[in-house]
Amino acid sequence: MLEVTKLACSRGDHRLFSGLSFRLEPGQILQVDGANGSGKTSLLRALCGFLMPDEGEISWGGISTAKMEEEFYAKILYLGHLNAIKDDLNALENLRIAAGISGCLLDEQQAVSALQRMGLRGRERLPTKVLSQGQRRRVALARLLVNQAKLWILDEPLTALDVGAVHLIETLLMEHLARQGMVIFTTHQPLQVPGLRTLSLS
Amino acid sequence: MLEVTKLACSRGDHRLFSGLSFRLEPGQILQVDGANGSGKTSLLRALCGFLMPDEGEISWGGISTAKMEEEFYAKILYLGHLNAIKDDLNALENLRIAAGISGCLLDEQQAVSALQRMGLRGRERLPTKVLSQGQRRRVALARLLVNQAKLWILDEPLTALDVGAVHLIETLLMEHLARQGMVIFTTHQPLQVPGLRTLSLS
Amino acid sequence: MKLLVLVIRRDLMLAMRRRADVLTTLFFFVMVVSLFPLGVGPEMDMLRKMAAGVLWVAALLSSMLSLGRLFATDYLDGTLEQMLLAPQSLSMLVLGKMIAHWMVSGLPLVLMAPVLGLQFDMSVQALGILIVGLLLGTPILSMIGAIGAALTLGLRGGGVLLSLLVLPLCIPVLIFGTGAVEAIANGQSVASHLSLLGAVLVLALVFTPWVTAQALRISME
Amino acid sequence: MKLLVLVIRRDLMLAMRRRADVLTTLFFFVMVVSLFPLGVGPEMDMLRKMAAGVLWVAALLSSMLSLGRLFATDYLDGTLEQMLLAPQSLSMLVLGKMIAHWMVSGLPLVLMAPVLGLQFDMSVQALGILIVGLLLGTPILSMIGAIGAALTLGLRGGGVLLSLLVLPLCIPVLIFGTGAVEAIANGQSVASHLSLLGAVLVLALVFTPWVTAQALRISME
Amino acid sequence: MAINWFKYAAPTNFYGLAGKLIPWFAGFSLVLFAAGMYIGFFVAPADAQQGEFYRIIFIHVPTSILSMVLYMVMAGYAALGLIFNTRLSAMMASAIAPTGALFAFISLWTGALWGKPMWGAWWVWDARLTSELILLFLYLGFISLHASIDDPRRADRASALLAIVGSVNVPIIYFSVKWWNTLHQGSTIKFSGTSMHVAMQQAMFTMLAALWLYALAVVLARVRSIILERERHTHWAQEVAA
Ligand code: HEM
Ligand SMILES: Nc1ncnc2c1ncn2[C@@H]1O[C@H](COP(=O)(O)OP(=O)(O)OP(=O)(O)O)[C@@H](O)[C@H]1O
Ligand SMILES: Nc1ncnc2c1ncn2[C@@H]1O[C@H](COP(=O)(O)OP(=O)(O)OP(=O)(O)O)[C@@H](O)[C@H]1O
Ligand SMILES: [Mg+2]
Ligand SMILES: [Mg+2]
Repeated sequence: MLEVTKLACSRGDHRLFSGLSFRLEPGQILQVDGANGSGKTSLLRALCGFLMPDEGEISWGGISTAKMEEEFYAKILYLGHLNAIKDDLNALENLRIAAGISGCLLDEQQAVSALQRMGLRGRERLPTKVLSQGQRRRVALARLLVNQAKLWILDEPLTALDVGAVHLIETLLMEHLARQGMVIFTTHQPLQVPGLRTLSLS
Repeated sequence: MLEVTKLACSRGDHRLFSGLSFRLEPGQILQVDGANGSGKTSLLRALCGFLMPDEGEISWGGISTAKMEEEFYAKILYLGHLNAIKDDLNALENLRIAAGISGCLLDEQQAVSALQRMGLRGRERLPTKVLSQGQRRRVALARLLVNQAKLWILDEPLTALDVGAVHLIETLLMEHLARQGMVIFTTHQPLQVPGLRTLSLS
Repeated sequence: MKLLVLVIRRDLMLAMRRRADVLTTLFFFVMVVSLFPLGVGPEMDMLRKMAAGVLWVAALLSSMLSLGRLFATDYLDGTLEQMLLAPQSLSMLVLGKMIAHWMVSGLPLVLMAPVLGLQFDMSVQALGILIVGLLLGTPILSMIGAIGAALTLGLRGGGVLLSLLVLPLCIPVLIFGTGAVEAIANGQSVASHLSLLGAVLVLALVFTPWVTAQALRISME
Repeated sequence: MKLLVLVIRRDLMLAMRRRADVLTTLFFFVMVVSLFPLGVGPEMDMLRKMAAGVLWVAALLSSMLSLGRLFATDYLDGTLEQMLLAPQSLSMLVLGKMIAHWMVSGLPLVLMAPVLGLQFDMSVQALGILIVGLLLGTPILSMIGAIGAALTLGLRGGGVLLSLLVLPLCIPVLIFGTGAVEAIANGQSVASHLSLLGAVLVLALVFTPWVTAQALRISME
Repeated sequence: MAINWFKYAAPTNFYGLAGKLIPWFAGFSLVLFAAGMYIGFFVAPADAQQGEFYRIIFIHVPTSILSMVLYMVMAGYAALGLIFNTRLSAMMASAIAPTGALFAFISLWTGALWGKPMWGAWWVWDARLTSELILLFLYLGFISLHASIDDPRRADRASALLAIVGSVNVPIIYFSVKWWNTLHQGSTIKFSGTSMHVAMQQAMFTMLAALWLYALAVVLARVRSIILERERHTHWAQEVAA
């Protein structure tokens, strides 16, 4: 489905990677590996179209993603370094709005149960600015539970999470893969998911 | 030296912890442990005086830290969730200014060698906004190398760092302890430092 | 369409959470208008003549002031990335944000203007035209301003740069708006001024959301 | 003292990193001043009368606008936490930030004012007094504004506090400043106005850094 | 004469072409400038009403006209760059901006100098004057936006969008200002061009041509340095620099 051929990206004068090629089929999961500054985030952002690659092609089902635009966006879920939550809204409102923007309207019950599964019981109606760093990340991750996207693009999803939450994320990834979803992600912490492939950016 | 007695903190209506007591002597290191939202950050911020505890006493060498003010600040180095670096300045300028504010003026050579030890060789003169997440954290952590503070208060110092950098931080902590320094920190990743004590916030 | 409503509701909700910001814009407007008599002196004749101009300039400045926040907060916390990845039309989403911005920062000014106009001893007729002009003009300010806000995203000193980019573009609105009040004071017809304002409003409604969406994509790179 | 120099150098460096930043504050000032004739009409007589008022209000507005950045960016990226933990006097540090702010946003306005005054056909004498007044007054605006900027940090309702506190406090400055120009135009002595401005400046220098430091500590909690 | 335009759309090729053209433009510009000055000061008679002061139009009018023309050219290049993603057009746009701003500034400056003896005031809020001032602001906005963005690609595209929006607005601004002004003040002295002496016209057109060529030369020179800066990591740029 997702196919990357001979991709090359640079930032400033600095060539991050070149000649990068890989394929991702339904049910597959790929970890992008590399030291700090090796270009993992840049790769994921190039996949989303935020960053124009110097060379190479990114295609989805044979069609270039740059041409698909909105059609491609409907297929992906991107979670970056930033949580994309509003400090002044509570977890519930944040989740419902985020879902709405990515095209699926939630009722309150669905949102509450997603948040509770993420371990935020009793914190659903606090403004997110008072939440702890890990709780904020959990609110952002709750989007994984309410989304129909086929391809998850996750940039260090485990940041600030405690051990329990890391296990939960592992479970979520496995469920998604079992539904024939695809995942491409980065992390500096070990993650136990069967069938994990890694792509090293030296 | 640092002595905490019967400390209680609450945020909103929520009691985070109470009756917390511990001592930290020169050469000792303490990891504050607990799930997301258990109050680790709040405890560290209370130590710095950013947060007024409900009850209890924090003292340094027998004197209440609330009364010492600037005198106490000269003894500590705090590194929070935020990196405290300026996007528009480069790593070198950021480090020199941060050091200057905390009271020790650096010449360029010292700053460069600290940054290089943090693995930022060749990145010293890029505006930090173009650096990767991990590189930005490294710039913030470079302050550990150029500071005379006795007590390090580190909130999740390992965020976004790759494996190499985690080892480096372990080394730095051990060196600091060998100099009779003290460390109190939080993390969700395992850290190998001999003599590590943990304090659990259930 | 659902997206439009969602975005408007979201931005209004955020504004209500931070009622302080809304009040500040309004307060700024009131202060600027009230500072003038202090700076210029209390001669009623002169004040009456400058009333429309002062009110319009104050409206322009205070909507400029709140424009900085239009995309900047969404940009900083990563929400904007998610919006750019929305599987619906980005122009629609941008239009929603423009409408919400106007409801929060333009509409209150329009409602406040009559009270301030009285301070300057404006006639009821002139006040009426002023309000109609503001009603047509302030949405244009929000929409043109949005382009500037999108172009200056993430730039240091963005706020001031934003004003530099947007103010020259907004000058026709200012001139038509004050022109209408002037015309009524001189007993001329106001229709032409107001219909020009209306035309500019329609043009802006059609083009600015798309232009702003492009600007956002450019800024995000 | 070293800290003072360090902080001033740091803030100037940050401002200089984008040459456009300083220039845009200035352009904003120019734009505001130029907008008024557009709103009010081109009659020279009226323009000459309002010149000093317009210039002062514009200076007030543009230094207000740039005040937003004074502490907010440091707050958001965590630098302010580190500053509060500095083992030196926080007032000194705050004073450094005020001075840098004035050098970046106040001083250029003062230098630009004569050119704009000419647009309004002001006399050379009046211009001279205007400049002296601005030279004494703009630092006060930066210093009083800093208190407001510190209070708005993170505090709920801070935005309103800023306007409520700062603008009224700045009004005396405005009145003394324009009063001096008025006095010279009417052939009266300007000494009393200017010496009052000078007295306010000294008072502000002594008290505002300390007050701002306290406000910062309150906001940080 | 068949020129392969696409060949010159590549910055590297254009660099060479521009290098060859600049001396010609600069040379002709100098010659015409000298000629224009000569006609303007020694051939053209003093004006009946305005005496010697009027000679400032030989600078004032060409710069005023060029400042407006250059804005449209700049916006045109910006649009080309945005639509076809050609790097050279964006570079041309950003090379034109400073010259345009300079001309707008000179127009204002000479106009103000002239206004003092003519109208008794440095500045009058007249339609042409005001829209020229706003034009200067538009140029400055373009330049500052470009300067504020580090990434050259984003800078090009963002400022191109601004230039296009501005060019749509320029006519609106011009007419709105004109209208605003004529509604309550028509007393501004107008200097009609119809009765102009032939030598005056010759001087003015010669100066116009001279300044055109000057603008071309300067813009091309600026484009060359922009190309070098953007391509500083390529082999050929380093060879050229060495
Ligand atoms: C700061 C002051 C001034 C500015 C900004 C200014 C601006 C301009 C502009 C933009 C044009 C070209 C517009 C067009 O061709 O319609 C122009 C042309 C011209 N200006 Fe000025 N001007 C100023 C002062 C003056 C003064 C004081 C005079 C003489 C009394 C004057 C006489 C002319 C003439 C004769 C032209 C030739 C073009 C024509 O006849 O339409 N200008 N000026
Ligand atoms: N203008 C520039 N000039 C030179 N290098 C740049 C420029 N902009 C970005 N870079 C470099 O590009 C790289 C970007 O890396 P990216 O953010 O993709 O890394 P990452 O693999 O996600 O790292 P991390 O693990 O730290 O998140 C960094 O090494 C950064 O220093
Ligand atoms: N106003 C409030 N009302 C109720 N609870 C609050 C309020 N403000 C903060 N809290 C709670 O206080 C706790 C603050 O936790 P803190 O940030 O200290 O956690 P932490 O241990 O650092 O967590 P993490 O590992 O996620 O960083 C959170 O559980 C948060 O939900
Ligand atoms: Mg990264
Ligand atoms: Mg924490």
